[in-house]
Amino acid sequence: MNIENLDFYTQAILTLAALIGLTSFLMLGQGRLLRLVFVFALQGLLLAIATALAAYSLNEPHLYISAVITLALKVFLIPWMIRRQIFKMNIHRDTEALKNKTAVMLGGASLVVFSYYVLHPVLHNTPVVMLNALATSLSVVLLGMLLMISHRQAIAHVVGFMSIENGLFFAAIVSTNGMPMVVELGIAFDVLVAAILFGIFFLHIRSSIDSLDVDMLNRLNEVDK
Amino acid sequence: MIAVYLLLLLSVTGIFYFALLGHRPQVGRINTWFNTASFLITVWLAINIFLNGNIISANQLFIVDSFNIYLIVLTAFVGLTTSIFSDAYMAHEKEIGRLTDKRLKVYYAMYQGFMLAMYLVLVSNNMGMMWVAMEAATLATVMLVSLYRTPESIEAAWKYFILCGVGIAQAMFGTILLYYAAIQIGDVENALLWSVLYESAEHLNPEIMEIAFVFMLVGYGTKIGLVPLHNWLPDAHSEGPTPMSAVLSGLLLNDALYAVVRNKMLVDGATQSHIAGFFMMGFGLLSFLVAAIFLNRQKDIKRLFSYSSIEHMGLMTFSFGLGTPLSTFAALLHMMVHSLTKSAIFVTVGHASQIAGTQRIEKIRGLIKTQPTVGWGLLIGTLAIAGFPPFGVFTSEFLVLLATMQSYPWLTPLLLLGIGLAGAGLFRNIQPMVYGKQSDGQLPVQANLWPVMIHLALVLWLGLAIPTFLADWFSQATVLISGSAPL
Amino acid sequence: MNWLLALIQTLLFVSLAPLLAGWIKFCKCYLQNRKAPSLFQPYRDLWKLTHKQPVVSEQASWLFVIAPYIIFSAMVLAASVVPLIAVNLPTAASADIIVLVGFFAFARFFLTLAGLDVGTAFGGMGASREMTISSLAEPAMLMAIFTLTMTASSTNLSFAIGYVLEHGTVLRPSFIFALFAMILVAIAETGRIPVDNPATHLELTMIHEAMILEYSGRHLALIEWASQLKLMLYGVLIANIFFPWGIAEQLSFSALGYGLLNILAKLAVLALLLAVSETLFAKMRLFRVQEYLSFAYLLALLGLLSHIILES
Amino acid sequence: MILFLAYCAVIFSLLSGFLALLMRQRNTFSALFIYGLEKIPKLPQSYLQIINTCLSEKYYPLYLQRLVFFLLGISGVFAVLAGLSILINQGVETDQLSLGLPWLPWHVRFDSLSGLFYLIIGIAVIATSLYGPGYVKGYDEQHHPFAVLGLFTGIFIAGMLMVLLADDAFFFMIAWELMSVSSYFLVAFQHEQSANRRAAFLYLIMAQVGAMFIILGFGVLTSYADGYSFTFDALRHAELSTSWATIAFVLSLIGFGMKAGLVPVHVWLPEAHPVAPSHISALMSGVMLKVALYGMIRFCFDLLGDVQTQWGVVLIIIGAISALGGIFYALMQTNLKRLLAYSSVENMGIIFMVLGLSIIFQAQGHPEIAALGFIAALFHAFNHSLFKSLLFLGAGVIQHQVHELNIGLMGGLIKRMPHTSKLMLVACMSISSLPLFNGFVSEWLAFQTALQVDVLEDGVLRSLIPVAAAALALTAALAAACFVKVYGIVFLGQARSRNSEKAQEIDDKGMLAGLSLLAGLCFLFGVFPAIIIQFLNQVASQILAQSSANTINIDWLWLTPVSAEHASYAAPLVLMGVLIAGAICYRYLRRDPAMALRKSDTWDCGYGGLTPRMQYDCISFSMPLRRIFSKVWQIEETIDKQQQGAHSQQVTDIQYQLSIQDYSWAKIYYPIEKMVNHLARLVGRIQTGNIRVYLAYSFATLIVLLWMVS
Repeated sequence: MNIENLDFYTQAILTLAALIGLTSFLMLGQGRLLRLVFVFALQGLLLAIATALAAYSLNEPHLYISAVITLALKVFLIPWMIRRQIFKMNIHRDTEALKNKTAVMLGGASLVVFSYYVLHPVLHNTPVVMLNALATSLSVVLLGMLLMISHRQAIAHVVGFMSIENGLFFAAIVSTNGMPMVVELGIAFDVLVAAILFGIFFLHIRSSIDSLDVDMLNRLNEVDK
Repeated sequence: MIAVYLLLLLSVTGIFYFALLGHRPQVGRINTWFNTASFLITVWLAINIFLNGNIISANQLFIVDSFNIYLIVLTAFVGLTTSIFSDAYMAHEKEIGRLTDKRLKVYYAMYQGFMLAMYLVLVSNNMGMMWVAMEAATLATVMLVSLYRTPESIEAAWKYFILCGVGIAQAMFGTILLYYAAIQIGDVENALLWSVLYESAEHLNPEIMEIAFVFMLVGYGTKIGLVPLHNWLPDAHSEGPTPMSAVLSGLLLNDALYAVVRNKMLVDGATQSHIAGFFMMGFGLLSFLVAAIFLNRQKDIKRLFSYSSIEHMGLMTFSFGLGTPLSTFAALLHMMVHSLTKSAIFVTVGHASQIAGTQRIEKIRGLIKTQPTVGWGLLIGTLAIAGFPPFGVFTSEFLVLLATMQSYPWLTPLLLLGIGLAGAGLFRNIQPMVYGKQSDGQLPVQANLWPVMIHLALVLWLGLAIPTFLADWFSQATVLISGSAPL
Repeated sequence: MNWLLALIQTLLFVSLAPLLAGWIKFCKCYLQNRKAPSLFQPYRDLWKLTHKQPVVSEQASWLFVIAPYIIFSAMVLAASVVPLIAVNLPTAASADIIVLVGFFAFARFFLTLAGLDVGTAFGGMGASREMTISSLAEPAMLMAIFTLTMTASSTNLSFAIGYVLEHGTVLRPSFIFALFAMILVAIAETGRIPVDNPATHLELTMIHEAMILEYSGRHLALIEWASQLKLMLYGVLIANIFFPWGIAEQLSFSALGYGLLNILAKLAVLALLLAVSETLFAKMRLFRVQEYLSFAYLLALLGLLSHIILES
Repeated sequence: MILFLAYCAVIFSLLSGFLALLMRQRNTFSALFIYGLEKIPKLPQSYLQIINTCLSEKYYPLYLQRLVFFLLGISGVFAVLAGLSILINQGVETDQLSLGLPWLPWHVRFDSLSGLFYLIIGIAVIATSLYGPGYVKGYDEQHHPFAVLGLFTGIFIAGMLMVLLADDAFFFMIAWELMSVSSYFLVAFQHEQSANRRAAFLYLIMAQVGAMFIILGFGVLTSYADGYSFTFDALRHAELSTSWATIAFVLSLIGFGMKAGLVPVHVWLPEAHPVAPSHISALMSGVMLKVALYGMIRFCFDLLGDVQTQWGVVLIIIGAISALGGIFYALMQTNLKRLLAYSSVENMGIIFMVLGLSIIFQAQGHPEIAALGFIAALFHAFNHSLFKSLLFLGAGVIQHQVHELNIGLMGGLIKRMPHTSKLMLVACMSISSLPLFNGFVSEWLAFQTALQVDVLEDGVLRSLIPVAAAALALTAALAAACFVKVYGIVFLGQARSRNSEKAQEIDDKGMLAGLSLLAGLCFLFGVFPAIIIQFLNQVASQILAQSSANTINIDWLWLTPVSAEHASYAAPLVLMGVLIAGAICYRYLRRDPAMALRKSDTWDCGYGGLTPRMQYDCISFSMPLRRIFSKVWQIEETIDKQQQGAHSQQVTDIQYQLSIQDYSWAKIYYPIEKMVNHLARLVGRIQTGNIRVYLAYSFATLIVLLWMVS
């Protein structure tokens, strides 16, 4: 079945899914921290819209709450905090030269394919939107990990981590119309605390190795020099 | 059920109390009191369970059954004894000025927070909430790992944070898939309730459940410390304060494994196959062997024992994966004896490193001469953890070996190799620390070794005879997990 | 009656031993164109020695003093169990051939200890070499014996001999091997040329003499007598096991007398052969003895295997 | 009732162990005592005196040690009683203790096999407890706390006894490991020298690995037993296929062989035995190895049931290697206790060899001859426990008096330590299997068994067994050489060091009593072997279900395996003969008083100046054998001469160094160690310390798993 004969909600969700996936790619290729954070905020925004949309069309009121939470956390609070950190540490100018960017990009693309390949046999008997949405969110999660693997800036790691959270959240919204409220609140709380902790850690790391390059965090290892 | 609420409430109050008044003198004592209270509550709970059987709270949010009750009591108990130890330990740390009041505040508050998370993981019937609690446990302990603010501790904490965060996120994805599979069979309200899912496990979509289990295994497995996801574990154990290492090894790993097993029960029900078991066996065996080899190259005493933790968690994962009644029984027993023994060992290790003023193995010598109690405690504990009778660890390892011999005889040589390597690795490091001439500059410290003695006594008791109520719980849990009772 | 006979046989054994030694000397001298001492010279020597006052080193301990008596009585006991002129004597049952080897070991044990007791270089040297050679020779001897005992399925000497007797002259390859092995071992064990030279004193090559260098008087007499007994024992073993014909089976006077003559004749021949070989061969270097003995061992092994493979 | 005796033995040994813990508690007791005085004021003055002396600084440790060893002795007595009574009324006692796993209480079974080994342990323990107090007096409490020694000695003995009682795999393993671990602590008792620590480490690791093998052996049986039950009854009825039975046998052989010290897994033995306190090494070498033998017999004959020929062949070959290897290495040792340890390897080798013979005959369907071999093996085990304990205790006395274990530095002790030297002479004669002593009888029986080879059809076996017998003969001869060297160098000749010049006879009666007990038994059972052999018959009839009553007919005088035609041995007659002959010539030659001995200098060939350094010592004594069998050892021999003068003809100084290494180290153990370290280095590489790599790991894991499930 092709996209014409789907209802508007589904079309919109699919579009959003595509956009979210796109944002992940943008982050993956992004060398400048400020832009990275900006794209992350964008992803959060798309997520919030998706949530609100789901809440509206499936009229599940509790999704509004999570939409609001998402908006507050992922679009404003966390990006703002990270920005502050970046400016405080005065690293908003330096860019990270990614090694073999194209390879990473191709890897990301193949990850998307892979997530479809994984989920396809599973979801054959479910509406296609589920498949696409889940596949997208899975690929967002994987892309987030790839982001963390390929970037050396601690900030980038945080952003990757958060985008993984986004992926999860999106999956929860589209596939299951959100988790039970208690769980959602719990997740939101965890994310918040995590963000705060990251803030603290930047300072510590900065003070200990006076840089945020995680490759320099390699005192503890098991390799014989 | 009130007991459960009381337990959680107590820990919450603990958090706030210490967050505000954590700098007071005697704070360690107070922490001990808090834990004593929770321990008593859990005992009360246990008696309830023993008399009236399993309970599920009215809102179905909490469950206490024969599987988790003994873990709850164990958690409370280890929390208690460790708090006794940490009182003495932290006092000494404060003396030598490694810690300030502010950090002590954090320490004690987070201690309670960690206990809260542990209890929550154990009692929660809602898989989502279990996940939340697990994440909370990570967040609580991260601050403790970086308590000393040394570059190493920061680095360790960061790795711990990132790796476990990512891992736990994957577990979340698994949970979402589980939820998804659950709502396929209707009943959206209780779709995440373990008790409900366990009843209707066979209706769940097997493919989805398999993928979900993969995510959960990788996610929670990171916390269990399965190779190759284990890398955070030695760092976190070795750089944090020793009481932290004790509870990490003794409790956190157990609870992560507990979560995996809970999910495995659902997956097995859904797939009616042994695939989850195979995954667990593979990971378990790999972790067991690799950790056993790592034991042979350690220079830091706390790293040493954190690798031994990985090894034992691997063994447990393996024998849960085997899935026969015998092996399941063994694994349940091993969870208990391992956390008792390991936390006891970390207590002695903490004192040992304070005696020598360092954690480097080659700097610590002749403990028996400097402070016989610590030396013997360390030696006996190591014997116990290396699986020598009459300590309980031997019992479970014995059962695991026999169970393996019954189901997969060709795997036994690997187990044999692992146990031999592990024993060699432990003793080639421990023996010179305990025996021989003491290295200069080693001074006896004011140590409280009651926890060690109690723990080892318990482990000894479990090795010689398993008390009836415990045996009942174990066999009920075995029935729950593997379908039939051991023999 | 039987016990009395056994006693007589033993006494005969003990009394004839010096005569055999004398006879060997006699033959050797004859073969080497020397004027021979009388056949009874060994008796004279023993007599003289027993009437001399023994001198004992201050370093010596009680063990040094009692060793000769133990050695001698062990040999006498060995003599009592080996059928000389008659089989089926009661003493033979009290100890079989393995015990006989045990007796030799017993004597050797004390001889070597006595050699070590005084703490001279010579004593230690002799003891060390004696134990070395014997530890090589003993297994070879046992192997040779096993060949016999497995054929007769008995380690009891008189039964074994009886078995050989009643089966008449059967040409057994195993016995031929065993015989040669036995002879080689006997030469080594009794310290004859080419392994050791009984005629020497104070040479760096000597073995037996080195151990008893400190002995004098009656002690020396006992030890000499014991070694003569040992020589005769080996001779009788070889003679009666491999050529048992003529030994008395029923205890009539004629039979016994006949047996006595027989054994004397056999021993005389064996001694002659020994004398010839001692005249022909020269003494070997110590570290060539191993080759000699391993050859004996090989022969014994061949005998055993040929018994197992060819004769069953 | 009999079980009660057996339990008493265990309990008393444990008691003595825990009593030893009170070594440091003197003050507590005196405090208690004072408190008690207030409570009961009117106590007779005499009691007060007694208690005061007991609690005084000086006497408390002494009395406590005495008491501890006394309890140990009691336990030994109980063990002997239990063993004898079960052997006499040849029943089987079973019981269950409510310990262990919930569905499996500890099963206890006490039959004549256990009884025999109870007897062995009991005798050794009694001797030790007589010997102990005098020996431990030397340790100072600060560095070598008696509490540790006593505690672990008690547990060690209790563990061994429990192994004999165990009737299910779980209880057996617990007891077994208890034995190993406690003896580990005893080996590590004097842990100042790094050599001792190394020995202890080696011992512990090998013990653990061995135990694992044994567990696997049981595992094979359980997986065939009905209901996965670990009780020996269930294991007995397990129906195994031939191949699995063989696997089980091999596993158990490795496991028990490691404890019994068979080559090449013997290496812990010569390291551990020398460093333990002497009475402990006596127990370890004299008794613990026998417990390993017990395990082997129990597993192989009792649990596995129908034995197979090739097992016997394996046992014979391994036994022969161990026997020869053991004695060859023993010959080259200079440390007395090391030498004894290696000779233990040799004796265990002999025992396993004979056991192999018995297996072969059993499998080939000649149960009576099998019983004969079985009896020979058990009897040799019994004898070995006697004379090896005696030798180790004697070595302890020597170490105690000479402060030296290097044979090369001793000499002439026969004059300074008359009693010890006599007792050790008995031991040396027994172990070099001379007639009239117990070692000879068992080897004689072994030979008799081997000579039954004619009943077999298989040509290979028929040719293998005699060769094995020849190996046995060689072993015996070399053993004689070895112990001539020991006795001759240690006790005879002149002192080779100042220590041995100053050595005195031990003054402690108890130590001598311990030695004399064992020596007496060695002689007794050498002359009247029938006493033990009839017990062994019971064991054979219970284990092999085949009494050899008509194979060996037993009366006090004659020992006739198979038939009187075949062979017979009457030790009492031999004894009489020796006595008569000796007495006659002694009497006859000594009659003339004018012929009394004359003391004079040793004859020095007229050169003068004999010095002790001119004697043969242990290295030179074994030189010819070293030359002949030079391939057996890893010998490094260096002679460097300092020469000077014209054409550097004149040798001023000679340095001689000799080091003899065990091949199995170079060939097996060092490579293993190297491999482990290398492996660890390789595996260490996966932990690079870079977090992105770690993330990549978990990423890859996830991908792979997902790919696997879909």
